[in-house]
Amino acid sequence: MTEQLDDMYRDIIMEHYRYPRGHKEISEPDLANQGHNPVCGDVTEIKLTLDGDRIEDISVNCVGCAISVASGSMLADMIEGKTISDVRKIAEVVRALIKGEEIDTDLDLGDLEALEGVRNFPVRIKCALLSWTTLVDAIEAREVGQTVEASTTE
Amino acid sequence: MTEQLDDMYRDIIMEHYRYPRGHKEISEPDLANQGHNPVCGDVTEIKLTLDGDRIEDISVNCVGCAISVASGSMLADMIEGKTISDVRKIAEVVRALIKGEEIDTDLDLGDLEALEGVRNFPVRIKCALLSWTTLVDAIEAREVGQTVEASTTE
Amino acid sequence: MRTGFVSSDLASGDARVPDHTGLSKEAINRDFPILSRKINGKRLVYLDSAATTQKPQCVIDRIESYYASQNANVHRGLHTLAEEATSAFEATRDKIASFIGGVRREEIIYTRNATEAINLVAQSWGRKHIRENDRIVITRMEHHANLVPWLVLAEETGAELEYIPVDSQGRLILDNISNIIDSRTKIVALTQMSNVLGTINPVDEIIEVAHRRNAMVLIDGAQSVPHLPVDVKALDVDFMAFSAHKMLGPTGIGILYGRESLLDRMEPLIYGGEMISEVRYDSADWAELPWKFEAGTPNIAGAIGFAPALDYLNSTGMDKIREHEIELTEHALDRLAGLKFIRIYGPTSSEQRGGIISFVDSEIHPHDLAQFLDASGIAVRAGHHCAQPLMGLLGVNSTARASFYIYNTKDDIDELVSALRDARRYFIND
Amino acid sequence: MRTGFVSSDLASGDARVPDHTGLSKEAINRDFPILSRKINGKRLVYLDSAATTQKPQCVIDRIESYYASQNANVHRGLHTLAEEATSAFEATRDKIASFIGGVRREEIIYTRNATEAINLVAQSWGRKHIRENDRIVITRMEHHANLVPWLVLAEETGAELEYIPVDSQGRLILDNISNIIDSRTKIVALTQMSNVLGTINPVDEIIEVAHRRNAMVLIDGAQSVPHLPVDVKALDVDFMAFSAHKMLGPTGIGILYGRESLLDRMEPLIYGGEMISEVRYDSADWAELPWKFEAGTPNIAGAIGFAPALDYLNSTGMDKIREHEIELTEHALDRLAGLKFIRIYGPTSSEQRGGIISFVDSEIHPHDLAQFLDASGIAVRAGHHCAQPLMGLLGVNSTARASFYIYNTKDDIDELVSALRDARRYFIND
Ligand SMILES: Cc1ncc(COP(=O)(O)O)c(C=O)c1O
Ligand SMILES: Cc1ncc(COP(=O)(O)O)c(C=O)c1O
Repeated sequence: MTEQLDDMYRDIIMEHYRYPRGHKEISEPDLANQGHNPVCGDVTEIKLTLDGDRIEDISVNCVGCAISVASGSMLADMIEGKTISDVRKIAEVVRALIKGEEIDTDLDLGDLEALEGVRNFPVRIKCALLSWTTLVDAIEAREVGQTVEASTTE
Repeated sequence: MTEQLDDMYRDIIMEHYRYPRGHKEISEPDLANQGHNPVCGDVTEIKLTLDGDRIEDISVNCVGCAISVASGSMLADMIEGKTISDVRKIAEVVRALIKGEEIDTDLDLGDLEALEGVRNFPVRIKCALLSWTTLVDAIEAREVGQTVEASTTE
Repeated sequence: MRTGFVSSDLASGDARVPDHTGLSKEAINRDFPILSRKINGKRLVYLDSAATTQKPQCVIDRIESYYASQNANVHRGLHTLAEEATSAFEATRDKIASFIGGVRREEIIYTRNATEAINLVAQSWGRKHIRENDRIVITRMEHHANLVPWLVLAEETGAELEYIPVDSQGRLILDNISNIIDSRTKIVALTQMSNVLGTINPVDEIIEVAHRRNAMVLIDGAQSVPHLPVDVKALDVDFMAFSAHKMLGPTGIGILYGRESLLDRMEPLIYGGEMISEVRYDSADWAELPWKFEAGTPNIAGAIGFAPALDYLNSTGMDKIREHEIELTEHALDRLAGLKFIRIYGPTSSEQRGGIISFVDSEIHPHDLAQFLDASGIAVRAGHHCAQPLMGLLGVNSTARASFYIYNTKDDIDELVSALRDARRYFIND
Repeated sequence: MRTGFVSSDLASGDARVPDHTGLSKEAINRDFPILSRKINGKRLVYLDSAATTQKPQCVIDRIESYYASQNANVHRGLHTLAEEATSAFEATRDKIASFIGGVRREEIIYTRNATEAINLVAQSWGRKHIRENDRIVITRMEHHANLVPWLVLAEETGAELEYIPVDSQGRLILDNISNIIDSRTKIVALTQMSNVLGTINPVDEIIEVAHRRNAMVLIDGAQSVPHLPVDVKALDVDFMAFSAHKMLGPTGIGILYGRESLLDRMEPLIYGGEMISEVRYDSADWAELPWKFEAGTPNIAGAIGFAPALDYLNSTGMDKIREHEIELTEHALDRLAGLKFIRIYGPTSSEQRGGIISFVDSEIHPHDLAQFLDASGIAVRAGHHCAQPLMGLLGVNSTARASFYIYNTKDDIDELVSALRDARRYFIND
């Protein structure tokens, strides 16, 4: 069963955890949100600038466990340069992957594939989803012309 | 175990149940009270006249199960002609007998001894006590110069 | 662990299905260990299932296996035991949601019992929505659990408590229903099956009338959910309450079903751990449904042990159970009609009633009768059955009550009938 | 049925008492079946007793024997099963009354858990006695169960919620106590032992101050009653709440102790069967104590299964248990102090604390740590332990927590310490 543990804490996850991408400041973001997981107190802050519908720059500052930090780092890696609608699709696929649900896609998830090990640890699913939920909430609020104050995984 | 049943429903109890003593009307009682057992709806009405401290006449009208009716009938039998303080003593001994508690007494309980079979049936103890509680409540209220409206076994 | 009937046993119609109900004596005796107990030297004839039902071995085993190998507090635990306990605890919720017609898991709240479930609605929903001069409608045949909370709410708020009357056969009188459920009526709360009379109420009709008036409807399903197929979606009911212990499950677990949109806007009744999302020294936010209403460590073993009870009922089939009980009830009504000294309350047609029969002997007090029956190994209840006001309507102080379930047989009823005759000899030399 | 230790095992000081505590490994492994479970191929090291404790075989057996041979609804039943169930159900109440110092049975109310017990006081007593500008005093180390109900009550009534502060070692700061508990203070509610820090609070001192101000005191005994000898009469406390599941007993049973004179004048929180003496269509009277507060069918199996847990604790001896836990705690503090990367919260002296140790690794998140420990068979909890505001005070988002009980040994602690080292290698190549 250390195998299952190893399957969650894959090298690639530990790598992102130790050296998280997107760990910077964006002073004038077009979109921003803070998410937290009240169960463990993990917090993530996401900011991004847009060029039309395309994500120009993104920062993810996440204080939390290996899984939530790595997932946020991979998010930053993955969505830079993508359009808003791409991001929504990706987020859906990532959610399915993490929850262990079947999903039909030809999307190349790259490093994100490594998150599939989380599915064996139900309590950790929220950790892996934290940054994604935070981002998607911000996007959805923007679409109806609102801004969000904060998101939680509860 | 029909023995235990027979031990509760002794002939003497069934006799009192079928032909309850004190089953009459007293129109101008010196003391009266109505008692009921909300668990089963049994009701007893006790009235008595006094000659000084001595019980001159008593009526017990009890609608209920064999045990509560028999116990009320025995009460009527037992206390006619006794003083109030005698009655209190008797009531205490009867209570102990029914509950199966030790009590040191040389009182001759007569028919009332038959109630001891009730101790094996905890739920029926309230039935056996109904009339006694009703009477004692009335006496105690009188001693502090009050009258009671009704008593319950709860 | 045994899991009770498997569907093939039922479908095959073979030797194990003698009563045409799928409920063979052998299976029943194997599955319900208490039935092999002797009471006063006699075989136990348990006719008190309306009070609480007996438990199949699979339920007992599951409680044991939980404590012996999975015990942990639920939610938030990262360790293996906590994950296993949590997933079993939540899996029962899914089973319940599908058992009552496929509602959402968020709509299933664990409580201690049906009583608490009804109180949750009366207090949380009621205090928010009931005002002076509003109307609360219940019936004259309610169990105290579905009467006292509304009595208290009416008193607190100044609302009117109105009763749907009951006829001499123990059926609701609905002639005047659209006057009773009027435009001031905010909620109608009624039992789907009377625990005294056995009456099955036409709740669908009443729900329709109530909804036309924009009134909510709470169904007390404590007696119906265990004995009838009940589909809350088809009924379109707003709230429903029932208890696990009356349907083969453990004690200490009740269920409130509530429409998500209603539960969402209700305040919790109990505050503490598990029901919060965030707590600060000066404020707190509530958790999502269903946990908002489940403060503190729940009855984990109770919830987990309820799952095999539902499996047992499902694999037997609620239709079969209903059929079986109709058969028993007809037999009982028939046999009891032969006893001239016994008076029966409630509807005479088995289609309008469940397997609950209240009766009195013309001369023997119900307490004495129950005591005598117990000496013969037969467990019935005697008293007001938590429906004191109804007793007044029936013109009695108490009744004896025999109630049936999955494990009862016609033999049980025959033994009851014969013991009722013996009682006459014992008490009045009849 | 096994009944755990018999006193002679303990008194004799023989080979079964290696730790000088009467808690031999063999007896423990025999008595707690879950301890022979393997987790991820490793021996289970259960260090999460502050969340819920494991159950001895005698408890599991009693629940089984109840369901398999005595199951019936309690109170009012005349038949044998009902009488047996009722008398066992009520016998547990007597045992509890004597376990906490010999109070009256009327003063022991069954609830679902400690949380509900506290809510009963906050809502029933609180709503009656707390007015605008009154003061409610709690501490900064309370579990949500003893915080949120008061927060809500303060908001409802306009009362002030005042906190007794906590120092850097996790002890209450009492210097200013007679200003905090002032003449407007109506109730002081505090835990006797912190479920995060392990701190044992000087409740006697606080009770004295409170009573001088005519304020009531509620003790949250959820962590203390299972681990310390507690005598509510000697403490002269007004209310105390605790949970069976944290002291070897079943889930779904909590206890409220309350002074009879206070309980007598409190209104019920839940209305229904069993809690009434008489019900009419337009009014109702409540039953006597303790039943006034126990509406509906209770968790019968839970109450009955709690009795052998109390027997087990009694025959082991609460003093011995405390001694054993001091020994474990000292060993743990000592060994953990050797790990430079581990920071421990709470008092450093084992006399001032119970066997609950919250800690963090300087670099590994508590969730990751707990997950890793689980892979080694070690169950600890990670999170805010239902004390979110306290986490803020400690300057962390969450901690890992190891907590001990009767069945833990020094070996368990040594395994924890060695796994904490392994975790460093695993996560940060340390
Ligand atoms: C100090 C304290 N109070 C109250 C509680 C609540 O106990 P329960 O969940 O059994 O209601 C707990 C248990 O987590 C606790 O540790
Ligand atoms: C119709 C009805 N409603 C409510 C209840 C209360 O159920 P519980 O005691 O499980 O809360 C009962 C059980 O006696 C019942 O028969």
